[in-house]
Amino acid sequence: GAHADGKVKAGFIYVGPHNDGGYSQQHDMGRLEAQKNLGDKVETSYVESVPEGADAERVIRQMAASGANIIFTTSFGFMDATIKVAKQFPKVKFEHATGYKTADNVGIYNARFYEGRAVIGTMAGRLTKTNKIGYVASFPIPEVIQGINSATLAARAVNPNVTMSVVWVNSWYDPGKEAAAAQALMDQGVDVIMQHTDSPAPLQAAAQRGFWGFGQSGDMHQYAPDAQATGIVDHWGDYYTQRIQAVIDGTWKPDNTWGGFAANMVNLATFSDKLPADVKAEALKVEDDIKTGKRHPFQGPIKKQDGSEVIPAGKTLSDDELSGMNYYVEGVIGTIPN
Amino acid sequence: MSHKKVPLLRLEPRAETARVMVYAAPLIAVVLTLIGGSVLFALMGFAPHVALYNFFIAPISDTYGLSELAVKATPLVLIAIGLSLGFRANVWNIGAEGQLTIGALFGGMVALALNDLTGWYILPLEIIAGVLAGMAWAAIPAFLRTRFNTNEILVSLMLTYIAQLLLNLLVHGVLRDPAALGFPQSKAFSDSTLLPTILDGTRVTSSTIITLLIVGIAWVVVAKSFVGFQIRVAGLAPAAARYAGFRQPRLVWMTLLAGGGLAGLAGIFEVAGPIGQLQPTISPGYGFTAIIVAFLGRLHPLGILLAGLLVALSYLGGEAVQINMGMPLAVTGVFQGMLLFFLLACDVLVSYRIRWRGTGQGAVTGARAAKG
Amino acid sequence: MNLPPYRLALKGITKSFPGVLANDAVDLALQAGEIHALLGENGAGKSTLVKILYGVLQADAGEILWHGSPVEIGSPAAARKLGIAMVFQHFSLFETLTVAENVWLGIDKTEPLAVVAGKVRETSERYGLPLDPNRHVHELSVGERQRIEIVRCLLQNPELLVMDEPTSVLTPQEADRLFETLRRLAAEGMTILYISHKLDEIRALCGKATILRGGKRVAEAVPAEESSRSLARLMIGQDFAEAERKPDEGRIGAKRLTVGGLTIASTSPFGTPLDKVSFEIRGGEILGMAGVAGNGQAELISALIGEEKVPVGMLALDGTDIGDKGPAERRSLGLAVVPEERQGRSAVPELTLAENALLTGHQRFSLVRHGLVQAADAARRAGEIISRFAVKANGPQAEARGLSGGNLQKFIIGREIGQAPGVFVASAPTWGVDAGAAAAIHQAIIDLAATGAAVLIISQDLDELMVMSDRICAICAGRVSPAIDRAEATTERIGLMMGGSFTVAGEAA
Amino acid sequence: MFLDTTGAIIAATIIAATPLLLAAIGELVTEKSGVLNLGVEGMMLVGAVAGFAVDSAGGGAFGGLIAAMLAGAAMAALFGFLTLFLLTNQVATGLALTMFGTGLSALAGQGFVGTTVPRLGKIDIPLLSQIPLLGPAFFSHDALVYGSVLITAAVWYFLYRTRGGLILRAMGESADVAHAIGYPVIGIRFAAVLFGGAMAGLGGAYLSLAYTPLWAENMTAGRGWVALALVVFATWRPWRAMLGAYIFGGVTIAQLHVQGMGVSIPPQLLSMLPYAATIVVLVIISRDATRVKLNAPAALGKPFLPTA
Ligand SMILES: Nc1ncnc2c1ncn2[C@@H]1O[C@H](COP(=O)(O)OP(=O)(O)OP(=O)(O)O)[C@@H](O)[C@H]1O
Ligand SMILES: Nc1ncnc2c1ncn2[C@@H]1O[C@H](COP(=O)(O)OP(=O)(O)OP(=O)(O)O)[C@@H](O)[C@H]1O
Ligand SMILES: [Mg+2]
Ligand SMILES: [Mg+2]
Repeated sequence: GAHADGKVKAGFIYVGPHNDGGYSQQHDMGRLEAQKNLGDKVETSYVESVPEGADAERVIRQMAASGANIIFTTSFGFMDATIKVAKQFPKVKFEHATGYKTADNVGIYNARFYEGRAVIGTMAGRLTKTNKIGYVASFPIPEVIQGINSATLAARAVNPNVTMSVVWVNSWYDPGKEAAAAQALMDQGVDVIMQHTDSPAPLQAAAQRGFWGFGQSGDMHQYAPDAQATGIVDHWGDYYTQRIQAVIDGTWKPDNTWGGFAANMVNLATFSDKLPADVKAEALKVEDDIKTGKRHPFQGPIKKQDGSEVIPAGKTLSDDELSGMNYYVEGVIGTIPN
Repeated sequence: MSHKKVPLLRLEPRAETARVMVYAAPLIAVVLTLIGGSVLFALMGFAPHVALYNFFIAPISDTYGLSELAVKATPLVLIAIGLSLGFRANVWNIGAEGQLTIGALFGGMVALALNDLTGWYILPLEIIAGVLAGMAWAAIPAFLRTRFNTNEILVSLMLTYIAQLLLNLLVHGVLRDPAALGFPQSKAFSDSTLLPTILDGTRVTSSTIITLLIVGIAWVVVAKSFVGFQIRVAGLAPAAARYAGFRQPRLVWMTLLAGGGLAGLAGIFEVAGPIGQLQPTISPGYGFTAIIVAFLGRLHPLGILLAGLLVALSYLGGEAVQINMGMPLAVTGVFQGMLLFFLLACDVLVSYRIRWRGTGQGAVTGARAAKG
Repeated sequence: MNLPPYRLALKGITKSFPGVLANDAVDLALQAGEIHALLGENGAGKSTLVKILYGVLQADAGEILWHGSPVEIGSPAAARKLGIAMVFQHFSLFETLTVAENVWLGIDKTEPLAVVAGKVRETSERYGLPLDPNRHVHELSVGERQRIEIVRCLLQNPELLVMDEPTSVLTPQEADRLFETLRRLAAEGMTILYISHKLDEIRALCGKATILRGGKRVAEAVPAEESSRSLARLMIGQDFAEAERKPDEGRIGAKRLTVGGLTIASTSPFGTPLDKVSFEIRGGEILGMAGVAGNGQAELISALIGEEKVPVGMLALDGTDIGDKGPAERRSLGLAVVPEERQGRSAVPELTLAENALLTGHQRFSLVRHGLVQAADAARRAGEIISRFAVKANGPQAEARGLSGGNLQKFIIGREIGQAPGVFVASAPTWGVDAGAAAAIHQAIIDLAATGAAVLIISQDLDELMVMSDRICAICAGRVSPAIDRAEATTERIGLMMGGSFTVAGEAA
Repeated sequence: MFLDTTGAIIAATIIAATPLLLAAIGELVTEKSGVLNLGVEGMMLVGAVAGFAVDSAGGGAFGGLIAAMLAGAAMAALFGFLTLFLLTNQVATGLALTMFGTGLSALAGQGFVGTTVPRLGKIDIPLLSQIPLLGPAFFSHDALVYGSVLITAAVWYFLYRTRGGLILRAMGESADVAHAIGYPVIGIRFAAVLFGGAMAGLGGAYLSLAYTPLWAENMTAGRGWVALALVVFATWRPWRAMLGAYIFGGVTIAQLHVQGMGVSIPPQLLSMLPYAATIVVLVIISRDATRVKLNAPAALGKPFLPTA
């Protein structure tokens, strides 16, 4: 379904500013990468800071009506709006990130960020001197809990004395509060900071004390070149290129993509020059093992905090079990709110 | 303190409000905005006429666009009407956003509780729940102001944050749809709990009709009713209201409850209308924008209706220039601010005449004869 | 003419406000050591003229000569620098600041506050105007507040002191003391420009008078050679009927208003609580209540209006206890109360006269039906009031703020009297109102009493009380004296009562 | 360990409170002059971006702070022009200023996303910073923290110990009286509005240069509104504004610590705490109507037109 000028139009809907330095910016970089890869075959556009309310449906519809052939709606809150508009525009392809509802012309995609967290968890287990790792978290949804658990399991695999302290800041992006949360964790003896919020503030806070931190969403190297051990980078460029190419080729089908290292959807950020070589080597090995399937971040035996076993030795958690994760594994301090 | 110089610009009260200016002022403001906007767009490297077309014309050039204008304007107008009653009485409820949120939350909870039932009574029930919840949230500042003399601006504002956190807590918790894989959203509302659309292929629901009705009622209240008169007196001269025996606390309660109730109504209209479920974000700041709408409409129901449409259009326009021209949202934010400033500033012409230095002002020295 | 130049001369001062020519080519000349009166009806332009003189307003045209040379007075600071000081008609004091701070703000010398405080104490003592510089203004009586204004002026050793209606808030004794001070200042060479509606005072105090009418200077007179009535005639430009009270012929009817042991705290933190206030008024009777402002009048008025409820047994109207009834209910029972604040309390400046008629008249004029305002009826009622009380206004749709003080007061009195109340209470009904309008208001009240209504007039103006009242009492520090018959009342005796020398029945002396 | 943690909590509280304090002190002065500017959030954002821009363009931290104050003041000048000269409604104009500031800062900040500047440096006060507990808590901060306390003291001194302060308070008491005795009401109020804007800008720059040295859209995240609440909370008293800012900051920091210790209370409930606490204190404070009346600027929000 290309246009008269032979171009396929691809639209993107972002929940934040296109240059938020975090989640939405990574999607926008993916868009630009696809644009670069596909050249004149594609024309892309975006709408930024779309509220996850009644406005989303109108914007998506507007995008569809303005001639987009494929539309990527990049936040969970756009799910139902996407489904509704898709019904009205059966010829337009839709791709919704992080959700679970599909239709004949709606595919879904997400990244296995927890794979990255296994890598940084391993590094944190090695880097901590106090055996206390801190985690600045946004909202208690499965994706975030997966990350906390994955990191904790990996850290304890290399350093069984490690505990993980979690502070929920109840926001995806509030630099001030994220910084304060990281400070609070460090004041309580934590010396490695992880985060599942989008601003570089926790990383900067760690850097200020000379502690290690890990970036999130994008490469935050430039914010704290020494302190960012590495980070988890969302990488959508390949995926967007493939999907738009499929539209160009007329082979697009709704799909459910949940890709990690292997699919090149999760990358590691620049490693700090200050990082001990062995830690870096070990990290790269974990990445490689996960990529090649030699290792699964949720490899049994896995125990919950109360010591009960979720998954016995020799087994791994299924995708369904992962999607509904609502417990902490052993080593995480506290309980999940709610 | 030095010798007073004749100021460059000076306002002179008109003996009577200028009828012409009542209508001309907004037009002047729009013209100024078009000029200012053209400069802004040109500076940002966008063709001004294309941008202005996309801002003001493109969004409403088809029926669907018009219907979306109604969808966007409905909550703004509804809330602004409620707030304007309070503002007239010097009751400063700036927490409509919170009252909207609570209305949506409790109305939505009723909808969810009755989600599996069918019956004509379900929608009225959830709407009533939404209105009552909005009122209850506004009752807190009303109570604290009448009982403890506490400033309602701040209480209602603080309650907005609390309302949003409460909604967030519940959709992450007890209201979460178990099938949503842990994501923060409720079950989708069933058809019997959703407002039916009244125009095929659009999202316009009876909420728009009800809003128009409420505009009409508000007009009667404001312009014709004794209660409206009491509210006006309470705002203009509280001592006169006390003297006349218009019960101040009652007016505070009434206007806050009206404001909260209508904001709550807007909230339930949103979730039972275009949104269709409970989720962490319900309003993109309608409660705050409505305050400006109320003032742009000069606290008059019909003015508010027009102001609501204009402000709603500026949002649709902001989306259109992004999609069609790739203009960043930040530019449209600046443009919107400009529009508001011009509208507010031009209103001064209604009650004042602007005098520049040199016109109509004589110095004491020099026995120039001047006519009155 | 080889006389030294006038200390101050105004030539052809013209000032217009939208729709009004407030000063129309006014001339005025003042010499050293003279006390000069500026007279005129409400709205004649007196305040406007002195505000121009003091730099608060700028004239549209005209010339100011100070010691013979033209000057430009761009601001009050400039006026003060020349040696002009002014006491305003409406106090220009900041309530939450102290006396010393208020004075400090009003003078230009940048001495430290402590020094100013010392000077305040010293000057106030020297001129017999005692003041504590550290008290907050809101704690002070009206008389004390005025002292602040005067002391503030005196501290600048001005050559010209302008006073706009300074005595309307003073007891006769206080006023006498002020006159002494003024005479002394004049004797020391100060020029005093004095505005008042109290013509007796003018005749006693001022050597010369300039009379304004409709913004124009219409005459100059030597007050001592005129009668109050002739001065009033000059101001108004025609003769007017003075209010007349016929001798009491079987007027006194049944008790209509009974106040018994009224004891309430003040709602305002700086007010005066009422202490066992008791009096009663019969039908056809006018009771006058004298007192210096700030002695509980505000609280009494507020309690009578019903803004503040009072315990059972303290307030009865025609035998019905009204203590727990609100203002509207009391009004429908036939109680009408006019407080002294016109703009903002008994009338809303921004509203039209028709709407102001609605304010308190909605019940007894039945202007509301099914919750809706009957605008046409309200306009008709307002029109009636306007014509019956000769209110100068552009009809019922004129905004209240456009009326002069006297005309608005006539409208308000007319609105209340028009509702044919059984009990009528008015506080300072003719405060700041010119002689013609005052006479009209007095006559209307007298006529109302003649219909059998009970009337209470609370006022500081003893002349007014003497003319109107059957009996006179005084209020002081929240207590009300027993009433005496008018025949027994003398200025001295009432003055003493206003000062608190009286015994209430059942109390030790 | 306990001492360290306590000291650290206090230090974090002070840091979290500093942007609030700066903005609140500015607004306090503005309101004392009788003008209500609800645009604090917008002015903070513009200050934050201006400070960051100048610092990253090589102007240095000091240059950034100056720029932030100028930018905040420029926004305030816009507000002042509209409300004082054109008599627009202060509430509506303030809200519009926040909308405008949000857009303007986003536009101006586009080039700065993803960059950082050196964090405003800490200054350890000699000797004092060595004291256990107190040292790290109070005497090891960046210049702006000390600055905010000095500004509070200066504002207090100005308002209650100088003639200029008395004049400013008089403006808030009654513009008509002030005008009658000859003060240029609009000029003085305009100056107070500018000061409020400059302080809001400084508070914003504290976020973008010291607290989290970065620029992000909307990075003030509602702190401007909290600053507004603090002014009333403080009944327009500078030291109480500081106390209020520290209490608010303290509650915010404490809830993070509570979480870090593993106490599981829903974060939303904890996040409500500062707001709920503000309401409670507002109620307690305003019960004494007399006190509030004495401190509240009587002319707050009322338009003033000088007769000429
Ligand atoms: N600021 C103003 N704006 C418009 N009109 C004004 C203003 N001040 C005074 N006027 C009008 O100018 C005229 C003269 O007013 P002014 O106050 O000088 O009278 P006055 O002689 O002092 O009266 P009074 O005896 O009641 O004090 C009146 O008609 C008044 O309504
Ligand atoms: N320069 C200062 N340094 C330290 N503390 C001060 C200073 N100035 C005032 N304080 C104290 O800080 C507290 C708050 O001061 P603020 O001026 O805000 O209120 P206050 O005038 O003392 O209040 P109140 O009059 O109600 O007692 C008071 O206890 C005051 O004495
Ligand atoms: Mg006068
Ligand atoms: Mg103090």
